[in-house]
Amino acid sequence: MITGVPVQYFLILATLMFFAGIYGFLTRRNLITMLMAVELILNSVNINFMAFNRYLYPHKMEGMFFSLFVIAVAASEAAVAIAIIINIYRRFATINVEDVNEMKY
Amino acid sequence: MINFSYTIWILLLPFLVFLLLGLAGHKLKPKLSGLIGTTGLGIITFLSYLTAYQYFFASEKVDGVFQKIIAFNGVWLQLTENLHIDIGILLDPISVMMLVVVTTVSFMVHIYSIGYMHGEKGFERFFAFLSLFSFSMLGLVVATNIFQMYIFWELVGVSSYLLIGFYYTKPSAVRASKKAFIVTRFADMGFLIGILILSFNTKTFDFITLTSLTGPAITQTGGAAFMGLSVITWSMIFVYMGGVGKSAMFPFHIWLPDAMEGPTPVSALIHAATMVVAGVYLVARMFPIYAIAAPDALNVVAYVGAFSSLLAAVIACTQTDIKRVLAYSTMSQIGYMMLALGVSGYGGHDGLGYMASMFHLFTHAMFKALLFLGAGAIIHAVHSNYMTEMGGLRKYLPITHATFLIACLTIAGIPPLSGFFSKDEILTAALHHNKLLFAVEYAVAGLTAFYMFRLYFSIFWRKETHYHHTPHEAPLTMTIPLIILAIGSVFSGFIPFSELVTSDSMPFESHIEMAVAIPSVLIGIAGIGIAYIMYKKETSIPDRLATTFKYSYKWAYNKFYIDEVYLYITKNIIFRYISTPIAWFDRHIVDGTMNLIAFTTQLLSFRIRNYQSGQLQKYGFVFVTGAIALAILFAYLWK
Amino acid sequence: MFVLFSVMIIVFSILTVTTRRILRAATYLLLVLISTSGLYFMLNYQFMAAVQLTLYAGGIVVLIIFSILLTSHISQKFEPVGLKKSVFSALAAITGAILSIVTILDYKFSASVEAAKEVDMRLIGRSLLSVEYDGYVLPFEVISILLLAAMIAAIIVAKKGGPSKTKTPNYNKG
Amino acid sequence: MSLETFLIMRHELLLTAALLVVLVAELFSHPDKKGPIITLSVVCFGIITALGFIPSPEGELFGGMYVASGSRLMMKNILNIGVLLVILQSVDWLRRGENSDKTSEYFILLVSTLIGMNFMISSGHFLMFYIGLELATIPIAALAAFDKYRNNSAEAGIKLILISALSSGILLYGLSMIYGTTGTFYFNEIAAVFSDSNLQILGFIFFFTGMAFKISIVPFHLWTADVYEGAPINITAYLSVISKGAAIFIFIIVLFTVFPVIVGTWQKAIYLLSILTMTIGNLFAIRQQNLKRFLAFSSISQAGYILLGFVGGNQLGMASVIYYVLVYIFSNLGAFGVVLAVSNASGKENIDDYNGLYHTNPKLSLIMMLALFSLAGIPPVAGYFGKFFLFTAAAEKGFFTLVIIAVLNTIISLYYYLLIVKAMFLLKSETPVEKFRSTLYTRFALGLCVAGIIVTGFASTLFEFIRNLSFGV
Amino acid sequence: MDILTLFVVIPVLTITAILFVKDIKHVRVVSATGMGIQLILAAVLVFMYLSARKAGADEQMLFVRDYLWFVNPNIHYAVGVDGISVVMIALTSVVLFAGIFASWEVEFLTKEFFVSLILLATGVFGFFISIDLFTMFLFYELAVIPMYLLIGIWGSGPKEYSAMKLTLMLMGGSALILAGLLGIYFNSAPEGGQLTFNILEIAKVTIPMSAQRLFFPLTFVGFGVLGALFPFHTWSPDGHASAPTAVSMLHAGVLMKLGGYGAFRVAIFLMPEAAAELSWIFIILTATSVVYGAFGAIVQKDLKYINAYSSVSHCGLVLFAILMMNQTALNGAVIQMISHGLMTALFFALIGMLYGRTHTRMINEMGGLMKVIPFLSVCYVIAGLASLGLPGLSGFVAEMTIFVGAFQHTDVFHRVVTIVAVSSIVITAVYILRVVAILLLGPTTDEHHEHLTDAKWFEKVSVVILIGSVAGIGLAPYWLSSMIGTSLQPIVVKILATNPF
Repeated sequence: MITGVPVQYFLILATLMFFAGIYGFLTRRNLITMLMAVELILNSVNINFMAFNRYLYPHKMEGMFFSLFVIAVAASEAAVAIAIIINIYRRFATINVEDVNEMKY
Repeated sequence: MINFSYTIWILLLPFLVFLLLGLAGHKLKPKLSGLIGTTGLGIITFLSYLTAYQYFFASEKVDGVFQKIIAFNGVWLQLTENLHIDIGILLDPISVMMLVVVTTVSFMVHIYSIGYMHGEKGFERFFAFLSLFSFSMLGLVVATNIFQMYIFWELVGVSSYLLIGFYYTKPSAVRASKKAFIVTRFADMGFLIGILILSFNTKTFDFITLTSLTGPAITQTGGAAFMGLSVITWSMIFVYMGGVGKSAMFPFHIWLPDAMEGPTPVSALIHAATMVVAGVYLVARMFPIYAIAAPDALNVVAYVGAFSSLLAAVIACTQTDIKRVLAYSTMSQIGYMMLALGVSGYGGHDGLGYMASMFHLFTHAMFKALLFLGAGAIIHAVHSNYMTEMGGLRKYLPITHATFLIACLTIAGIPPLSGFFSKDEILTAALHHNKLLFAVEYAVAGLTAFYMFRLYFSIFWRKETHYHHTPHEAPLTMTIPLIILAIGSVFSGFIPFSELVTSDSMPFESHIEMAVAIPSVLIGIAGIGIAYIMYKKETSIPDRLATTFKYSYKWAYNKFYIDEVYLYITKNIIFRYISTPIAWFDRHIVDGTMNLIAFTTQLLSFRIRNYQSGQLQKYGFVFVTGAIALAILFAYLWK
Repeated sequence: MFVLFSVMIIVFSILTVTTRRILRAATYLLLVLISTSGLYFMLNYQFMAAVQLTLYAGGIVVLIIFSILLTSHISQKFEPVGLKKSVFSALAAITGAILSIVTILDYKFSASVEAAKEVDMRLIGRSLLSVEYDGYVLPFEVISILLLAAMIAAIIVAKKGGPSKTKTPNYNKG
Repeated sequence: MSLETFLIMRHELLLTAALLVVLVAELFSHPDKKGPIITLSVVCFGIITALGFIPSPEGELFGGMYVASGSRLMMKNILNIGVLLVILQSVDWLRRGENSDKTSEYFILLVSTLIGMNFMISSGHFLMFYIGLELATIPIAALAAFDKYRNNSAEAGIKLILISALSSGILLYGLSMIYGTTGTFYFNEIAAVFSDSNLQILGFIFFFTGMAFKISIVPFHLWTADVYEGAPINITAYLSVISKGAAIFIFIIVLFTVFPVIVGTWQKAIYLLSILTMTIGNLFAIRQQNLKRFLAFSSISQAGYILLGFVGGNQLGMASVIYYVLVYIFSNLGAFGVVLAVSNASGKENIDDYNGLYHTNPKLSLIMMLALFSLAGIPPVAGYFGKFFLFTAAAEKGFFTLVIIAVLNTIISLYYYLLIVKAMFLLKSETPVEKFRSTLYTRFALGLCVAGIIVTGFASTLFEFIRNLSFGV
Repeated sequence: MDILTLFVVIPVLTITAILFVKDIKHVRVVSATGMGIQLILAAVLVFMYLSARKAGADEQMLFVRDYLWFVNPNIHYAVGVDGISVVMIALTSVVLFAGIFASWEVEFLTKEFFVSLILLATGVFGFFISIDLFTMFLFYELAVIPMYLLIGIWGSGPKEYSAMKLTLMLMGGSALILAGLLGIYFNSAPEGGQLTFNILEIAKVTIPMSAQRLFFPLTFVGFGVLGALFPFHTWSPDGHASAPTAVSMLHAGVLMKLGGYGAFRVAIFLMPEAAAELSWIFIILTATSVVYGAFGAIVQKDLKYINAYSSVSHCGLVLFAILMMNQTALNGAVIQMISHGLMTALFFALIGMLYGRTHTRMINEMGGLMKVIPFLSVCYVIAGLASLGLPGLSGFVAEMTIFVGAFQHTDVFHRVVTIVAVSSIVITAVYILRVVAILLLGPTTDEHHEHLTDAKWFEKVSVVILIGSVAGIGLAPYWLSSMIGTSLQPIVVKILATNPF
């Protein structure tokens, strides 16, 4: 418990981070940076869980465990995504998301 | 009480003959089919005579009134609790009289046709149609209720259609048949509407109930319903519309002259003697209602009749096709009958017009059938319809000539031939009712005499035209009917009609009114005289007259352009301005709307394709904005 | 401390998504993750902080950097983002952020009355292996399947070559 | 682990076992001969599907994280049937040269996603739910990118994984708010304390979008078409049927059990989105030429119809949703089966290529027609019954406007389904698909589909069974 | 198995049998046999029905069988017939039997053709025997869908377009019906209790007025689309023009009757209050249909278009009569359905036969056929006369019953509209005679047509059956009318109980 810092601050921090991630996801052209934006998003969510757990429900550890598993999932997600990105690079010779649009309409 | 149940055979027999000839006719020898048809009709004729005899002379009258006898009646179709269409046989003076007329003329025509139609393709078909017509006409005549009458009315119409179009490969015949059917059909629509209105107000179709003096039609007439006329009046006017169509009254007369495209026996039977008087018969049948409950409608009858008779007589003076002259003459004579009904009152001597009308109907049937059959014999001999191509035929066709002359004299109203008597009664009735109409009829009488003798002189006298091969008298099968009908024309005037057929079925005394009769005879003779001067020899008077009254002549010759008006209405208005636009509207607007919906969907589908751009980040953008929008919507706006 | 971490997090987050050099982006991301673990320390979740540092900062970011090295030039600079795209995205992000923050501030959080549980490794271990209420053995098992599957998936997708080198004809014409 | 636990969890356990068996078999198999592995997998999966029907007790395991109930069991069984069909259908595809080195991986990934779905369906806790969801998504992305030598496949993979990451991020954010306001992840505990404050609704909506993404609800559907088109056909089938079906199942469970308090909110949301979904899906489907893409949009609009069952929040609704998914599995897999068979034989995937198919391959065309009619809801095939019950469920709550919009939408969908029927039956082609004969597996699978399409509708006991296991808000 | 279910089972068995037959000739024979049995069965049913009534059975529906199907939405497979359904079934059997013979020479995909045709018939039979709205609707859609293939594969002209349009419009109609049915279902127990799809059960309650106002138009328009209600009739010209002979016969002859029958059985019978209140709108629409269709037919050049528009007119009359909501008009509506079914089937059969010989349907490309092919021509004339309402043929009976019935309405508006509708008899005459004159009469215009052959035996079978039925009804309508009338009693009682007029 950090004295003087209400839980809302954490939440605002996480929210800003979250939407920074969203912004990144929507604007970065490089597939890998998009992936990084996703990591930002997941990270911000983790902050939320942790802060809630600590501030509001400190007698249980659900938030913390959730964060733990989110990290694990994020790792596997990143692994697969990077594998696919590498494949994309082989096929398209670029990892610019705007060029990966053979299928549309 | 005499059992009249055998009269059912009068209906059944021609129908059976029709079925036999219609279904198996092409397998029979033509002669055999002709024989079957004629024999069948012979039997019916006999039965009709028997009926007439029994009805008029052997059955009991109650209080001197001829009873209406239902010889047979069966429900054909139940419509509502009260309304049901029956098929039955009603015997009363006029129906029995009509039975005689129809069967007689029909029988004559059958015999005549065996000769006339000899060797024609479709001989058996012809007799089948004749049987069908006889069946329909007889059914119409003996109808016990107005709907039965309508049924047979339609059947008569279709038989007429079939017979006019008998020479179906001839375009003019096809056109004529079509025209006849459609014009009468239009009139029949009026009839049907009349029936609907009448039955709605009276809850019955039955003639006996309808015409009963205590019946709903007469007692519950009610006040003015629409445009100052009562419901019953309207219904009777509509019903009369059917009669106008069938009887070729103005303005529905245009089909009749064209109908002459049919074989001549058909013209004689249908378009002269029997079917065309159905309208008269209809009015007579409903007469009590007209006379008591709907006098306005009766006036319509009178004026329409008078006008038609005048119009037709004028046109007849200018036509050169002999059958057309006869057709207009028919129209004119029927106008007479209508007028007679129109000026008649109900009951006793007031009903003189009624009686006269029926009387004239009877005599007219005889002499007009005779005229047509005579014309048939002439055409048969000359192979032309136009009197300009005839002349001096009296020595080639003696029998025809004699009978034709008798007929002409009869129609001209020369005593003591039958036409004189019946016409005289009509004039008398008109005189007592309406002087104007009386005057018109006098004029028509003169015109009639004139054009008939114009015809007669042009055909049988005048200069002899050069014929390709010498005309010769028709075979016996054709001349015998001529002779029989001539006898009928001569003597039928002596039948005491006023004791048999009257408006209230109660006999009354009638006598010749000399004040009317003598001038009418004189006018007739005058007409003959003028015709004699103009057409006995080859003169230039007709041509000069025609040039003097150029426009009137032209108008009359062209039948006052009524045909053209109709043509305009049908061709332009119905086809061009109603149907074509409707068809266009349907294809382009109604269907177009449906297609438009489909097209809009397609277009919309095309327009929104850019949302599926293949750009992952745009997808993400939509995703995120969607989520945010939903959140705003449901967290704040629409909670 | 909180202010420091939060400023770092926010600044580096924004830098991550705006910098035009890819490797710098990765570095900024690393910094964000590290500062986050600092936050976890502050919150007294040492275990999580450690996990964050090792797994996240250590594992994932390294993975990312590897892939960057595989697919890009280090010095590669991005073309600037299209204006329309960035404005709209920013608009969406800002709207979302404002919405969330307003909503969060609107809500009255009520702290639990129960006593806080001291989070030590033993407790974590026990919870992780417990089959009782608030035990996490099942997710633990399942996540192992996930990791296995992800591994296989990554290998199968990224693996080069194979028996047939022939490119299958591309039938699809969108 | 007691026998009862085993019985309750047998789907997941058996699948895990199968996964391991295949893995082991892979180790011992000859690299060039994958036939035995295919047979082994099919047999294994057949057995699992059959075992799934053994009745089992209801109950909660792991302190309520794992919930077993009749309806969830049934959902799993339904998915099993679908997966069995997919596996049967993909045998031909797997035998193609370029896939022969990935046979066992294919099965492993497929089965692992199924395990994820099963856990997701059985979850009583959002952590289980989340992990299940991810387990059901991540390997699919790899599967979508399975055809490594096709650009489209790779594109499909990256699109799927990135957008799903975004979606799960948003979902998690929503979940964090739900957690923050309720203090728990257990379904039943959340349901007890949930209210309709703005933050909770915000959290719910974010959670909702994550689910909507899985079910491809407009406007969260945009990935669908591209991924469906790019992925190998059997994966597309899997995505459109199994993955979507699982998401629908858990979604309805979550909505009905966790969020009954805010039923008004999600009713409105689903009302709105279902109209959007079916309309947009239909509008896009009209113009498609590629059959996979076409079926993608068709499946989007199907999702819109399915939402009709949600909207009432009633027992009939839930029953009809489950029932419809079952019907949809047979119908859509029937259609995909034909597309896959034709594609394997000729490489043709466009609607034009199907011109005159009836004259060369009448049976396939008939199956396709049946499947499409079932999708369109034409009697007497099962789709008709399914749609009817969905509409009935919505009408029961008085949503007649929605029903009318939906039935009008079925007209549009009938139009494009008929386009394919038209191509197969009415049109003629210079170069039709050659006459061919598929393998026993494919024919068996298609036979099952046809049987399903025909029988499911008439078998009222089936619907009754589902209905008795369903519940309302 | 009860006799009614047999009507569905026999076609299904026939289809199965066809599937197992190899030879094209045998396909025809099997179809003809199956449908012959069906025809006999229909005759048996008529006989059974009449004798049951005579024996004093006075329930509304006879031979009722009810099997619970889906327990919860309370869906039953319930069948039962009254006089109306019986005659409709008889009509279907006759037209179908004739249709089989009319399509004797289908060469292309013969097996599939007969399967689709009989499948369609299955739907129609099922529809007429159902008294449960669910099964009724099921069969209804079942009947509509095979049309797509039948027109699309075996049709002519812009067949794909027509088939699509027809199917979509009809399914659009059925979409509305579906919504209407659900509405009825959920209002079938306004005072609590088990909701039901059973028509007889629903008829016992009064559906709340607010619901009726919504669902009556839905149901009526929905069925009206199939009954060619203006302005939803445009599928009819295109569809008929493109359809093969037997399909046109069956479609115009039978399928369009589903619309009228449904509008009457479902819309009017179950929701008479709203019907009475809203009928004026539809009366105007249907009266427009009647006149408009007839006018539309006048200027058409394609025989099938003429007949399609004529069908719009005649079927409009059916709906018109139904809306009049009195016993006589309803009676007329049913007779008109049968009559139109028979004669329009006859028309389409003849047109098909003409087309088979001359390879054109444009009337101005033909002429004077009477001389060449007298049998067909005479039959055409008879069909035409039936269509224009000649006494002695069925059209007259139907039209007169309708007109008289409609005119008995106490409301002036209804009577005036009736007069408008009456005018159609003239317009009908115009277009019928126009066709007859151009097509059959006059000299033969095309020398290629001078050596056409007249009807073959199977064509004669087809035509004679239909003409026989048309004439039979026309000559002796009493038994038919009274059979229908008896069955209408309970319906009319329900309708009149609420009728403000």
